[in-house]
Amino acid sequence: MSLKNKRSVFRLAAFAAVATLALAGCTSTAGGVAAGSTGPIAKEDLVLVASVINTTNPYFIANIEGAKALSKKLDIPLEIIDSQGSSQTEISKIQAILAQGKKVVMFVNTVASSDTPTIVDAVKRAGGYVSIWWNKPDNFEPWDSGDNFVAFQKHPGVDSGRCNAKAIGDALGGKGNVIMFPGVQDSTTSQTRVAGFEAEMRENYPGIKILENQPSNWDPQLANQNAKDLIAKYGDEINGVWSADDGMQLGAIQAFDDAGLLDKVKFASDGLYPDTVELMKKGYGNNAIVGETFHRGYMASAIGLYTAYLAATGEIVPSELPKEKRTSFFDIKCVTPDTLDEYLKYDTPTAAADFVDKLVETGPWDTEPATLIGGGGPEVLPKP
Amino acid sequence: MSDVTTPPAVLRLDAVSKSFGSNRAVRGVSLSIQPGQVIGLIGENGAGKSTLLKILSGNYRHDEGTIAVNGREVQFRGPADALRAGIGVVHQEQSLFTNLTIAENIEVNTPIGRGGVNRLGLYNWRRLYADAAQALDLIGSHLNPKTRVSDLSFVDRQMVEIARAIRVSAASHTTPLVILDEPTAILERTETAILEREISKLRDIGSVIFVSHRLDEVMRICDRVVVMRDGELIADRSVDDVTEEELFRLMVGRETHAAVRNRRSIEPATKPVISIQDLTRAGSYTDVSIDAYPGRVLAILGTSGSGREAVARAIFGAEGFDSGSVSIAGYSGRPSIKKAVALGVGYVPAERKTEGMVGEMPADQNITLTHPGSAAIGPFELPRRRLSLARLWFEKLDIRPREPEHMLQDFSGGNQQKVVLAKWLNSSDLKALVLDHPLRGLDPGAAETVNAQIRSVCDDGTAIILIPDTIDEALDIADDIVVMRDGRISGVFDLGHDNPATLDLLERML
Amino acid sequence: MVHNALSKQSAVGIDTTAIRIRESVIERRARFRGLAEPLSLLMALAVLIVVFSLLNERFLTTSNFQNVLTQSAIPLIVAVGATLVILLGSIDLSVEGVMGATGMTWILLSANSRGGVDLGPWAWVIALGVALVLGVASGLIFTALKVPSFIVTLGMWYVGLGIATMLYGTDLLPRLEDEGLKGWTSRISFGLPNSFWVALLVIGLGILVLRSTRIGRVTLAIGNSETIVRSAGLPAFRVKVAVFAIAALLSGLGGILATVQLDIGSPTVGSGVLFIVIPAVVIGGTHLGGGKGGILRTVLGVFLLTILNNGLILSGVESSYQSAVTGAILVAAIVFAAWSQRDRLRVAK
Amino acid sequence: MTKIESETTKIDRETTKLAVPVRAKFQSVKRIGGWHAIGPIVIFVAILVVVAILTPAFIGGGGLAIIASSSAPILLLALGQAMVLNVGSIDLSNAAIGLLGAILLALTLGPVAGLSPLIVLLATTAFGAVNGLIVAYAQVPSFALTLGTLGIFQAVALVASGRTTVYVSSNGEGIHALYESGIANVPLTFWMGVLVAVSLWVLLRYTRIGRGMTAIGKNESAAIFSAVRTRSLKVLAFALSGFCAGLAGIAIIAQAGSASPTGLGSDLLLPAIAAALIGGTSISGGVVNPLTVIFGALTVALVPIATTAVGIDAQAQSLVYGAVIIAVVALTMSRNKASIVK
Repeated sequence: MSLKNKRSVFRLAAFAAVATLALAGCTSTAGGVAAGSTGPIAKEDLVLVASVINTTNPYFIANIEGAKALSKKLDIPLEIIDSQGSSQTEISKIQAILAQGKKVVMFVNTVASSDTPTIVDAVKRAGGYVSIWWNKPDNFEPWDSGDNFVAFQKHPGVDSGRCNAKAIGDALGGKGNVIMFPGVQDSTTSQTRVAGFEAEMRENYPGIKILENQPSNWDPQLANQNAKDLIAKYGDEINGVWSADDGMQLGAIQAFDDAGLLDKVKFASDGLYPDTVELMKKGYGNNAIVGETFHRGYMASAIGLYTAYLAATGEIVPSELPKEKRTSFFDIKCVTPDTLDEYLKYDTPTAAADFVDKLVETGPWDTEPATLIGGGGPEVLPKP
Repeated sequence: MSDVTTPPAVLRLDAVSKSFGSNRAVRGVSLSIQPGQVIGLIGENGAGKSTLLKILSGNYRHDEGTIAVNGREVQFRGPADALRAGIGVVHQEQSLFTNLTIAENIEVNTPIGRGGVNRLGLYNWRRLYADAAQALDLIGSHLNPKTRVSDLSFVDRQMVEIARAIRVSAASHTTPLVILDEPTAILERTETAILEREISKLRDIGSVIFVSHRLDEVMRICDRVVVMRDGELIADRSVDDVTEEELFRLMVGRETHAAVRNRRSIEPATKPVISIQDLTRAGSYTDVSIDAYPGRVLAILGTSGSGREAVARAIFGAEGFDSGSVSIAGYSGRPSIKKAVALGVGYVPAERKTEGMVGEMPADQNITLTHPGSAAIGPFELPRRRLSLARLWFEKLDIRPREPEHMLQDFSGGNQQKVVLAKWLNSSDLKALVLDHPLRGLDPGAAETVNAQIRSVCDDGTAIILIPDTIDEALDIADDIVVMRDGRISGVFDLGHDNPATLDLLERML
Repeated sequence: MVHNALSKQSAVGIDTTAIRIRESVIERRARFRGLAEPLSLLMALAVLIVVFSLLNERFLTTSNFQNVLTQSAIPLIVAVGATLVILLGSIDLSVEGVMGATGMTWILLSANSRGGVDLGPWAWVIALGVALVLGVASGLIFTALKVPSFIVTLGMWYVGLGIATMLYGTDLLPRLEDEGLKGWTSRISFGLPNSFWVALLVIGLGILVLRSTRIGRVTLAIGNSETIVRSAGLPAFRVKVAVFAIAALLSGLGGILATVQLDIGSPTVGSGVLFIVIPAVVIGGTHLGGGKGGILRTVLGVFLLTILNNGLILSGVESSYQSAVTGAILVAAIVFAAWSQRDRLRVAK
Repeated sequence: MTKIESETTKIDRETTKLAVPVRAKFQSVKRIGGWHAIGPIVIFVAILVVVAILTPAFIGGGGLAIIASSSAPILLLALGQAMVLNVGSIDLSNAAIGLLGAILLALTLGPVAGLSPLIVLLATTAFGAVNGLIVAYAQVPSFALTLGTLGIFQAVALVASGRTTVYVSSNGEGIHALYESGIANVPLTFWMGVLVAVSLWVLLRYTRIGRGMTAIGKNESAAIFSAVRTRSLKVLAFALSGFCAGLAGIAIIAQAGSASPTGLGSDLLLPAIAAALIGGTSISGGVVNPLTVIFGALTVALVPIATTAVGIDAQAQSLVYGAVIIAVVALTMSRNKASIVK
């Protein structure tokens, strides 16, 4: 076979493959404007989908737990999507599930705010129903996108930050120096928590000085290193440490523990991970952890999925709901070492199933401890 | 050398054969080498020499026949086996690790447990250096074993290679057989002379197989000469019973050309194409002035320290200089390769494989790489026309096989060099061609055809600046000879009028 | 006859003293040339230290010194392996994956908050065994299947992360229970943090391997020319696999230490290490093409980057700019190193 | 030309027996070349067939269009990367440049509307060219250099975005249409990549520029001595990488309507390199086919989707992804026994 023939064979093959690819694209375009789908769907046709950022963070593990519990309760199959921290992976995996023609009831913990429009669009086109948690663009509201984008839900970050600030402020008696470990800088979740923390300190604890903040990308290892550097920089000037989530706090605590400063420093953070519960129960480091905000991943996923499920089965019509039930803020609880015991019941092996039982009884907006407390628009940040 | 006592042969081959598919590269070669003998192995490229050497060095396994070393039959499973048997090969392409010291290069092949490696598997550096120094001493070299090879000149690197080959055999307590695969191909005359002296010392320690294209060297150095052709060993002669001409005939299977110079001398044109004035580069050459005229071959002779290669590169714009000027066709601005090529200069570098050609590119694309000629319209190439253009060049320069669409690296050395020439000849306006060792590594047959091409290019009115391998090469083809010594011009000859003797030229080189 | 004349010439003997003198000059020059790069690195380090200590007096304190050493320990350990791989002319991108898999294996087999088995020292053996398997796999695929190391180790990165993720499952965060090990890495013994002592040991062994063992010397030889290594009958295959195995073992050790340091198991325990280690090796002056460089230079590179990071935080540079400063220093370092060697014929890839 | 025809030279015949082994060698080279060209396509189709058998609904439901649309930014980055790999260098900063481009586009689309994509492409091309200029004129290894500029571009993106997600405030419709509308159900962003691939293919195969680039990748010294403008061409290769990165940025904005330093497109560096290599690009330079890179990108996009579609456990997907990447490159790359792989 001459070289020339070889080449033309290859060219032909390449062309044919591209052409096949082009023609094989079927009815639902990946790009075209979606019609959207309304009208109830029979329960048997549904599939639950929970999309999480990774499968190793305790919060996301709880997300999966809640989805499983609801799947069992409603007797609807469940698929889990692991975004592996990547927007692209998240979107394409969601699309892959949608492409199989199933009617989805979906809960998505978005990797980045900007993923929301794309995901909503894809779900809409496939006639599914989706609730988005935590991250979405401020100007992209469910009521502008039709019924398939059932709801955007979150726990308010400002409240979380304020709650932590109060805990540290009180523990320090209104005086002292604090360092902060925000998450990824461009995350709205981190930004709102930071804003709440700073506002509370500014407004109610003028004696407390924020020395510095070192964004630590939700990474315990990075928080650990940054904490070490800040200890070197400020030494025993540091009285309080705030982290935007418990993962980073675990890294920070370890750094202070290593430096032998744990007894003198107070910590507060968001999430009340099971490990944090243990540390608080033990009173680790002279009761180092003085405040936590409580919420559980299984509640988030169950609420999100159940809201979407109700819309899919026609039990609620999203467009008829008030705005705060479309963009919704759910309560978080402030936990101190004194009130910790009240929350232990939410970590028992049957806690997720118990919550789902109650959820199905009382509906998505009224289930303790995560009740609807506001919403109807973007979270308002305190004025600096 | 008489075989009165008949000690066991260092190496004995019996009907050794090796085939690649249907191609029988080595056919029934039988050969015996006695201790203290220096055997010359000659043959054209493709005659089977390299295959035979690779069998001896353990890189290939032979299909038939037996190999016996020091009377014991051996089967080499890899290069390490051959080394252990005392066969050390000094490769054509240098095979030293330039980032390591001399000592390590010498000791690198010694079996673990000896050669300065202690029981923990750790190197004993002091012993390593001492052993290496001893090996160097055996061949009369006084290099510091701690020196890195990258800092050595070529001839010293050859020394290190020879020392390594000897060291290996010494470590395995065998009589060493050192195979020198064209060690002089890239050496200058002086260096060759040093090397020759060292080789003769090797007689006292072991035996040598000396592979070379230079028949005069073979005659000088060796006791016996064996000739290979078409994979067969066709002659085994004592140097006393054979002449250079006879060897050449045996090798190529035809008569040699008369060594008589048969050039018509063209009178220099009024204007030189290339004129360099008082060119100086610190540490390399000083006040060099040379004029090259169209239709004439100007050869620059010199040893490796003469700076002639650097001058050639300066003309092509590949190296800078400190003062003086290079004027090409009247232009003498800032020199660069781009400018030189635009002005009609071509350059055939000495390192063909690494600098002269893109081996993994088809030959036709190599030919049109610099001057696409009719194979391109503006920036666009026309593959079909490129191919037909290349075919014309293949025809004209007799490049084989006539398949320019194939990778250049798959052609033989001579054919590659012709493709490199064609690359420059494809210019519509080639004014001068700088040839840096154009015949290096070519067998006599290939060298002759390349030489013929150079002559014909010159006759077309191109100025040629030639850095030849040998004085003979210069005398054979040049119209003008410039001799350089230690960076300065030490002699200028116009062969139309002068008739310098070889010794005359040599004196000015050294 | 030409050759008669020549043989007379050579019979007389050619004076080689000129060559010998040239050699000795070259030799002397070469001896000092080797020092130029480390010297400039040391100077850069000195400048950084002076500048940072002027910006913040806390920079030059014992506690910060120990802090920097603790933080440099894990990158140092991993960088020793990375240097060996780069000296081969290859690259190992899998460090973070191997760290994750090894760290996770180790903590799940040690006393941890999830309960389960506590194998004590065997946890170390098995965890490092996992690293070894990953390294040997990389090495074998690279060497036997001739897949470029870049892609093999890129894939192995994901494989390691995958193993860690699967081991982790959906259970609780595994937390170290052994009180003796908790905080062990940053505890001070004889004035230096424990993890740094481990790093010193690894560096010492690394230098010994590179300088005085067959693996080390053949590694350098392969980096110089693999063709010659093969034709010389040296064990290129085994050495390449061994180097990848050593690199993975060291990454694994780094993973375990990082897990001890953090006190909790996480598949991403190694995150960010690769982007300290590779720049550190390069800044140290080890050539990415292989054959040239060394472990001590890499150590300087790691120190440079760790001190830089620490100093930037201490002098209050906003964290957004930190990656830019690190990047700019890397660019400056390589441009500085390459500037004097510029030549119109030089090839840099 | 006239020279060739004008004269005949008598040349001694060189031995013709050489032709035999040479010819044998040619044959094997040809075979490898064939698989080299077809391999990436075969692998992609093979994985697709497996997925189709296991989950027919996925392919029927427009799965291919999804793969194509999610491969678009990877494809664009991979094409740029392939051009740089072709000259024997590597560009670790191109994904960061792409993301910076997306952020710049999101910032400027409101104020300057239609001019914005032009400005962004100009800027990203310039960023790439700066990489190229330093590589070519300071003669530093591109791996190290672009590792450094990667950090710089990341920081610039973080600062330019104000450390937050930047949304396109207005005039985003035109860009969004690239994702919204498509040919054969596949968004224009992918076809943009195909168009670029074809253009680069033409550049490499039919122009002197492309020939020169390939010569640099195969033997830079020889290219220098053949008066190939090695420096300019290297700068051009890096500039093309920047340009492609800019297009990838546009594709990101088209899909998401916004950009952020850690959002969509922030983790495309390694997938894009993998795509280029799976597409048959040699990491040591001189071997590239932009058309097969299309299939490299499709494969890289397909693997995570396929693992989800066929229902592999979420926690095992990373492992499968890694193993498949290695296996695919091992299957597609051309190699011969004597070659040295780094």
